[in-house]
Amino acid sequence: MSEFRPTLRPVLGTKQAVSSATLKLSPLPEGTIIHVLARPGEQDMAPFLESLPKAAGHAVRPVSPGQWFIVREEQMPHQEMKSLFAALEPRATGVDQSHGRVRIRIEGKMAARALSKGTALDLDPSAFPVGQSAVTLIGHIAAHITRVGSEAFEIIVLRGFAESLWDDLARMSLEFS
Amino acid sequence: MASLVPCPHCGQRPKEEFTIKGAALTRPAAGADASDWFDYVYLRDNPRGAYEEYWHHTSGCRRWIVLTRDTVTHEVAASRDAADRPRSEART
Amino acid sequence: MRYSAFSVLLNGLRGNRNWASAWRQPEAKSHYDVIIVGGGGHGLATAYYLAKEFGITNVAVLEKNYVGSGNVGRNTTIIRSNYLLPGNNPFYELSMKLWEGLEQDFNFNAMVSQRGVLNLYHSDAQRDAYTRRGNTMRLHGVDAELLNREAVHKMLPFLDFDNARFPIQGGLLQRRGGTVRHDAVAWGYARGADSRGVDIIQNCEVTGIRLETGHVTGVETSRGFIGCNTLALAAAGNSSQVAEMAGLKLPIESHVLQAFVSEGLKPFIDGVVTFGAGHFYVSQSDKGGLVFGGDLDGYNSYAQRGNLATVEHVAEAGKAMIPALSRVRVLRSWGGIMDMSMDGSPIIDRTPIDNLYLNAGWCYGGFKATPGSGYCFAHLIARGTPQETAAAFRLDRFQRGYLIDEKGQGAQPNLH
Amino acid sequence: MSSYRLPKGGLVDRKAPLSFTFDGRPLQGFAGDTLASALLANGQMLVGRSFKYHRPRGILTSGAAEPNALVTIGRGGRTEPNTRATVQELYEGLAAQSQNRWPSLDFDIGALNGLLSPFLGAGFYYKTFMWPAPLWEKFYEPFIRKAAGLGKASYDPDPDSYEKSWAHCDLLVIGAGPTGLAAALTAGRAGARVLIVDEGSLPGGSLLSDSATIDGKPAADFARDTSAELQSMPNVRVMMRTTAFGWYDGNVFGAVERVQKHVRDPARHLPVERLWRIVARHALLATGAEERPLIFGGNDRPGVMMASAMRTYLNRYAVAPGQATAIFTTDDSGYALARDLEAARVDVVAIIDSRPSAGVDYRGKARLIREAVVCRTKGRKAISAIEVHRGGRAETIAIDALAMAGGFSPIIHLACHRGGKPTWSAEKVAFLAPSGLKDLDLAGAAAATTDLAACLAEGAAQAKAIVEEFGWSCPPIVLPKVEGTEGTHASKPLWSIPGVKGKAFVDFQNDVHLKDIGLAVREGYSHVELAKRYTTNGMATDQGKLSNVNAIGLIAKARGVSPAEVGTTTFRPFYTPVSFGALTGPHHGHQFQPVRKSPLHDWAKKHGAVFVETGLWYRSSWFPRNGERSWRESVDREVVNVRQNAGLCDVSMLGKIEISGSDAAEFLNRVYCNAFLKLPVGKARYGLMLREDGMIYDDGTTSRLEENRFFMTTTTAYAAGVMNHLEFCAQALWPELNVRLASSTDQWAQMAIAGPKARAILQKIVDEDISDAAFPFLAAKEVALFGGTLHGCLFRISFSGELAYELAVPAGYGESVADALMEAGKDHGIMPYGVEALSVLRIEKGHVTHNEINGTVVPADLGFGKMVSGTKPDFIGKAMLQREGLAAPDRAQLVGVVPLDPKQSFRSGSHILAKGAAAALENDEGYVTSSAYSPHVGSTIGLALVKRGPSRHGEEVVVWNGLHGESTPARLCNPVFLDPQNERLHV
Repeated sequence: MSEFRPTLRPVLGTKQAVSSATLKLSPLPEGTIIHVLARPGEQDMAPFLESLPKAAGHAVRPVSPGQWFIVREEQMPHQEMKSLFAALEPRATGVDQSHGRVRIRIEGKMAARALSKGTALDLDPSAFPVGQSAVTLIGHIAAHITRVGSEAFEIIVLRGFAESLWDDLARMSLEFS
Repeated sequence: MASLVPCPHCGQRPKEEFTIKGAALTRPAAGADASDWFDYVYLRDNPRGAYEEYWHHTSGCRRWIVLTRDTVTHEVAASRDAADRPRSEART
Repeated sequence: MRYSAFSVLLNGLRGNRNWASAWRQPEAKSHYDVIIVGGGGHGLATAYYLAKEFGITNVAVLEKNYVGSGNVGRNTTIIRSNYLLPGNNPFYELSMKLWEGLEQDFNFNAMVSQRGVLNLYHSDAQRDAYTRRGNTMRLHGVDAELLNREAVHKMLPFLDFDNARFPIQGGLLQRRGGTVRHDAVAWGYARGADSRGVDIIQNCEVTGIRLETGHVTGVETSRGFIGCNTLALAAAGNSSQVAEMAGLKLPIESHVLQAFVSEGLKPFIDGVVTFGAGHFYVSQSDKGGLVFGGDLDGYNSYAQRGNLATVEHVAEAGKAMIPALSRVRVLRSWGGIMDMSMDGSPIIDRTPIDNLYLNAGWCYGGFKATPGSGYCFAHLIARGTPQETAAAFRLDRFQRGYLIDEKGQGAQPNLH
Repeated sequence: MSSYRLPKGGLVDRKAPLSFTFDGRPLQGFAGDTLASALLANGQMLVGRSFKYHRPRGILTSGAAEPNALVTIGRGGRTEPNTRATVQELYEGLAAQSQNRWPSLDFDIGALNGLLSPFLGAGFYYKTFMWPAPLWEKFYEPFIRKAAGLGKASYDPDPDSYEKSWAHCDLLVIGAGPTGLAAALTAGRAGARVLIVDEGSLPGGSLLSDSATIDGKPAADFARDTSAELQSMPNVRVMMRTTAFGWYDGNVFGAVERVQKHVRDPARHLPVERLWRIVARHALLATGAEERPLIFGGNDRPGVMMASAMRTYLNRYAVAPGQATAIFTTDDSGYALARDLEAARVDVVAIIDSRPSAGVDYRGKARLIREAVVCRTKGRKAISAIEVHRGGRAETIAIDALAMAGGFSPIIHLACHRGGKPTWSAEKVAFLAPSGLKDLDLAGAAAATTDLAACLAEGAAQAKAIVEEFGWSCPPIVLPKVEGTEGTHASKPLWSIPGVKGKAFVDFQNDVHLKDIGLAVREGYSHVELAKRYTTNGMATDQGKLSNVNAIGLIAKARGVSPAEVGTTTFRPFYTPVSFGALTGPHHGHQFQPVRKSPLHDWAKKHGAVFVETGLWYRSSWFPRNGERSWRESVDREVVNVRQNAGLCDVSMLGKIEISGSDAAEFLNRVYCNAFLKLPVGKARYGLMLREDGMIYDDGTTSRLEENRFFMTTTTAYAAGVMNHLEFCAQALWPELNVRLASSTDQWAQMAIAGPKARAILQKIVDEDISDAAFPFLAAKEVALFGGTLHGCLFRISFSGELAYELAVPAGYGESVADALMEAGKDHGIMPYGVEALSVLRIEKGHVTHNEINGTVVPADLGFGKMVSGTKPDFIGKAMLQREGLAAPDRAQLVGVVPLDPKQSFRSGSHILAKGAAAALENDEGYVTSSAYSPHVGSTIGLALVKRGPSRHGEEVVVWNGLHGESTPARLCNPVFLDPQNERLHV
C-alpha cells in the first residue's frame, strides 16, 4: 500500500475558536514539539538549543530542570528530526512529542483572569513576565503555560486531555465572551 | 505548609499539584541486613515537629523534592530537590 | 443513678436539680493494677470491659484532655462490619454485635442506628471486588447484599443516574451498618466504667514511662508518678509519641482526616452511602446535619485541621454523587488524627516489654471498632492471650510478612 | 403594635419598589432592603419557629450571626433552606417560606413541646428511649429525625453554574467597614496589590448604620466616596458580596463570592457563586465585632432585638422596630441607639442600664433606670411588656420592642482557624485573637477598638506598617474628622441576671437555655467542649456567634472560675456556611473529572464501539453488529475471529515511557525483579516491577530499540503511578545514574493486530520484512510505513496467545493507519475487537492483569517465581521478598478453574471452598479473580487465587457465591487453557 498517504487528524480540528473584544481562544497548528532531556548534571542547554542551526523558526520553552520543549508551527521531516536528535547527543536526548502534545493560544485583556479560574500561578506580569513558562494544573488537567506576549499565553497539553482542556478554557472564558 | 508547597524549582504551588510519598529515609545499601530493610520500609519516627518527607511535583516540574515540614504547625522550613543529597546521609 | 424514662420524668418534675454527675472526678491513687493511657473511645471501652467482663476494677484511665477529646468525638459516626479479609472481618463483626446490645448494656442511649451502609460501584472491576468482599461477609454469617443499578435507583433515586461521569452500576449493602452518636459512646463507657470503680482522670498527661529492667513500673504524668502492674496504651493518633516513651518505634504514621457537617435539614438521606468514583461518604445525623467525609489530606500531621484542597475534593465527589447537594450549605469542617498503620489494619498486641500492651494503628476503622477493640484489648490484658477474632492484629506481622492489607496498597499509610 | 417603615431616610431606593412573598403572602420592599428589613418594614415580626420547643421567633440581628430568621427561598433546583433573612438581599419576585412549623407559622402544633420542656432538658435523649430496644429505630428515632432538622432541601438538580478562581495580593483586607476601608486606601495609595473583601452588598460596614459624620458628610457617603477611590486604583480590587470563610496554611484564604444570589434570573454566562482561593502575603482582619445578647426570661420573643441591629434597621433601612421601645444595655452603645430612635421620632419608653452610671451624658426623653435589669418579657407572638427589677422592686413596662446591648465580642473567627487559641481580656471583657500570628493582623473592632475615629486611624496605621515592611513608601496619612459619636466603653459583664423568670435562651436556634448549662456542669460535662457537645450550645447554623461567649461566662460562673480558665471551643471553618455548589465549582456531572481520549476513539466510534470508562479513558468494550442480541454474542464473535482470522484492538492507553541514557539498562535492571541488563537491541521482554515490600506493583513489556534507548509499556491503570515511581528511583534513589524518562503515552496511537492473518495484513503497510525469520516473536524495532511516508514502532508481542503485533504510529495519524489496516485486512476477515474480547483471550491464555496483581501477591503467587533474579545484587523489593510470610506454604496462588458441568457458570469474586466443606470463613480457600465464557473451552473459565493452588490441579472444589445464592461444583486446573506450548505465537 505504498501509494496510501496517511492523513493527519488534528485533535482540536472541530473546535470553534472563541473570540471577543477582551479574549481570544484558538487552537495552534499541530506542528512540531520536541522534548529535550539533558543528562543529569548537564549545564543549562537553552542557549545551545536556541543556537541550533536547525532551530530557525523554533522557539525553546523551559519545562523543568534539564528539560525543554522545542516548538514550531510546521511539522519536521523524519530525517531532519533524526539528525537534530543526533546533534543533541550525548548531552541530551530528544523525544518527539509533536503528536503527544497539543498547543492552544489564549490572548486578550482578560486572558489572565480567565486562566486564574484554573491555575494557582500568579499571572501578574511582575510575577510571570513574557517568556516565562511553567507546568501547572488548570482545573484538573496538567498543562504547560508560557507567556508569549503581555496579554498572550501558549498552553501545551497532552493530546488525550486536549479536548477536555479546551472545553474547560471555553467555559472559563464565557464570562468575557 | 500543606496548602501551598514551596517547590525549589517552581516556587509556591498548591498541594493538589503534588503527590506525597512520606518519610524521606535513605534506602539501605544492597547488602544491608533484614532489620535495616524492615526499619526502612515499615518503621517510622512519626515525630511531632520537624519532619523530612518526599513530595513529587506531579502536575508541575515532575521533580521529587524533600520538604522539611513541621507536623504540628505545617510550616515548611526547607525544600530541596531529592537528587541533591542531604548534608548527612546518616539515617534519622 | 440509673437512666430511664422514669428517672427523666421524676427529675423533670423536680426541676432537674438532682441529676448526679455522670462520672466522678477522682484524684489519682498512687498505684493501679492497670493503667490505660488514653481516655478516648478505645481506652474507656477497655476499662469498661476490664471491669465488667473480666473483674479487674483497680484501673485508671489517664486522659491528657477531657474524656472523648480524641477521634471518638471527631469522626463520621459510621459503624459497619463489611471487611474483606479473614483477619479483619470477624473482629469487626464482633464489634457490630457489641454495638447492637450496647445501650442496654451500659445504660446510655448512644443512638445506635442501623439504617444501612451502601458502597456504590461504578465498574465491573469494582463489582467483582465487592462480590469478593460480600462473600467474605456471607461466609462469616454477616449480612451483605449486592444491589444492581435498578435496586440502588429504587433505594436512592436522587443519586446521579443521568449525567454521571462514572455511572453507578450498583452497590454492596450491609443493612446492619449505620451510625452512632459518637460523643455518647465515650460518655456511656466513661459512666459505665466509673460506676464499676474505674478512676477516670482527666487533664492528666502522661509524660514518661518508668522502666526497670525491661519492665514497666508506672508512668510519669502532669500530676506526678502513678505506679501500675500493667500499662496499656490506647492513644491512637499519638501512639508513636507514647510508645517512644518506652523506646518503641512503631509501623505507624499520624495523618489528618477531615470530616464535615452541613446545616440541619429535614430527613434527606436515610442510611450511609459511599461513593465509588471518588472520596465521599455521607449520612444524616438525628439532629438533621449531613455528616460526611472523604480522603486523608495525605501528609503527616498532628494538627486537628486540614486544608481547602481536600475540602473541595470531597465536595466535588459529593455533588457528583448527589447533584441535589449543590445548594446545601456546609457548616463546619474539622480534623481527626489517624493512627495510619503500614498495612491499613490495627494492632492489638503485647510488646517486647512484657507488661506493656499496645492498642494502635486504627487508621479510619477506629470508631466502628470501639466496642470490639475495648473488649479484645481487655481480654488480652486480663487473660494474656489474644481474643480469637483479634488474633491477627500482631505487632510483628510486618516483620514476618503476614500483612492484613485490605486495599493492597503496601507500606504507604496515606494510601490506606 | 409592630415594626414599620419610616417615611424618609435610609439607604433604600424608594423609587425602586420590589414585590416578594412570605409564606405566600405578597409584600413590598425596596431595592437595598434585605429580606429581614423588608419583612420588618411590613410589620412581619414573627418569622420562624425554634428548633426544639417551636417557640415563635423574630429577627434578632441584622447580619451573619442570625440564629432565628432562617427561611427557605427559591423553587425547584434553586431551593435554598436555612437562608438567613438578615443577609439575603431582596429581589423582585423573591419567594420566602418559614421553616420548622406545622401546619402554619402562626399555629404550630410543635409548640406543645414547650409544655414538655421540663423533661426535654439538655441530653435527656441520652437517658431514655432505650426500652424496649427495637423501638429506638422503629419509633423513637424516626420521630426525632422528622422533628429535627430545619429547612427542607430539594432533590432537584441545580440549574445554575459555579466556578473557582485564584487571586494573589500583597495585602488582603477582610471587611470593608471603617477600619478596612482606611487600611485598603492607605495600602492602595502606596501602590501595593490590595484585595478587599466584604460579605455585604455595599462597602461601609457599620458606617452604613452610623449617624456620625466624617469630614462633615454622613458616614455612608464617606464609605461610598472611599470605595469609589479604591475602585479607581488599578492595583486595588474591591470584592463585595464576598465572604472570607477560612484561613489555611500558606496564608491562603478561602472566600465565596455571591455573584448572582441577589437576582431572580441568573445570567447564563456568569456563575451564581464563585469560590476564591486567595494567596495573601499579608492579611488584615477588619471584621468588626458581634454584639452579645442578654439572658433574661423570654429574651427570644419577637420584638426583642440586638441594639446594634435595631440601629441598623433604623438608620440603613429606615425601619422602626415599633412605637414604644425599651433598651436594656450594659454599655454605652444603647444610648447611641436611643438618640437615633428619638431623632427618628420613635418613642423610647425606657433605658434599663445594668450599671450605676453611664459613660455618656444622655439628654433624651427616655426614662433612665440605672442599676436595673430586665428579668422577663411578656407577650405571645410578639413582645408586649417587660418586667424590670431594680433593687428588690419589680415593675412591668408596656412596650412593643426591646433592644439588648450585652457588650461586644470581636469577630476573631478566621484568626483562630490555624490552631491558635483566643485569649481572654478581662479589661475588654472579650476573647481576643491569639497572639503571635504570622502574616495576619487584626484592627478596629475586631481588635476590640470601638471608637470610630480610632478604628479609622488603626486601619490606616496597620496598613502603613505592613506595606512599608514590604518596601513601599507610604504617603502621610490624613485622618478624617469624626463627629456625632461617643466611644462605647467596655460593658460590665452580666452573664446571668438575678430573678430571671421563664426560659432565658443562650443559644437561640438550638433552644439551649440557662438551666441547660447549669445541668451540664452539674452532670460533669463542665469542660467547655463537653458542655457544648452535651447541650448542643453553639452547634447551630450560626456556630455560636451569639451564644458561645455567654455560655462560657455562665460555665465560668457555675465553676467559680474566670472565662479565661474555661476557654473557648475551637473556631473552625467555615465562618458562615458554604454551599456544595461553590466548593465544587464546575467539577460535577460529566465535568467531575476530565475525559482522556484515545487517538483511535473516533475510529472505534465509527465501527460502532460500546465504550466503557477506564480511569479517565474511554475504552471500546465491544463492537456490536446487526443481528447480535447480546453483548456476549458480539464478544464471542470477536474472540473467535481473532483466533481464526485477525482482529484490531486499540491499546493506545497503555502507558508508554521512553527510557534513555548510558545507564538505562542498569536502571531497568534495578526497577524490574527480572534481568534486563543483557536484553539485546531489537528485542522486547516481559518485566515484573515490585514494590519495596516485595509485592508485584505492575507488569509490562520493555523493548530495547537502541543500545541506550528503551521503550517501556505499563498497564493502563498504573501508567501514571509507574512514571512517578520510576522518577522517584531515578531522582531520589539513584541520581548518579545517567537515565532520562519521558512519558510518550499520548504520542502514539497503538494497535494490537492479532490472529493467524496478522502478518499478512500488516506486511501490506509495513515497508520492512516482518516474516517470522526476519521479525520473530519478541522482536521490536522502528519501522517505515507506506513506502517511508510514515514511521512507527512495531513489537511482536501477544496478549491473546495468537500471532500478534503491536504497532505504534504518531497519534495524529492513528485513525488513518487503522483505516488502512482495516482496508488491508478486509479480505482476511479482520474485525475490530474490544477490551471484553481482549479479556477473554488473555484469560484463555492464563495471562494476568490487575485482577490478579491485587497488591498482595508476590511473583511466586502468580507462577513467576523463576523470573525473580537470584543473581542481581539489588532490585526494588528484593530484601522484603525474603520474609517468611511471603513464602508461606498456604499462600493463595494462581490456578485455573472450570465448572464440572459446562452449562454451569460462576462469577468473579466468588470464593473457593473444598468439596463438601461447610460455607464458613475458616473454610475459605481463595477466590475467583477473573472469569469469562471461553468459546475455545466451551464453558465459563476462571482464574483464581487458591491456597496451595498449583499443587491442586484436578481437585474438585465448590465455587461459592452466597450473594447470588450460587454454589458451582468446579475443578481446579492449569491456568493456561489454550496452547500451553505457545505454538501459535511462533508461526
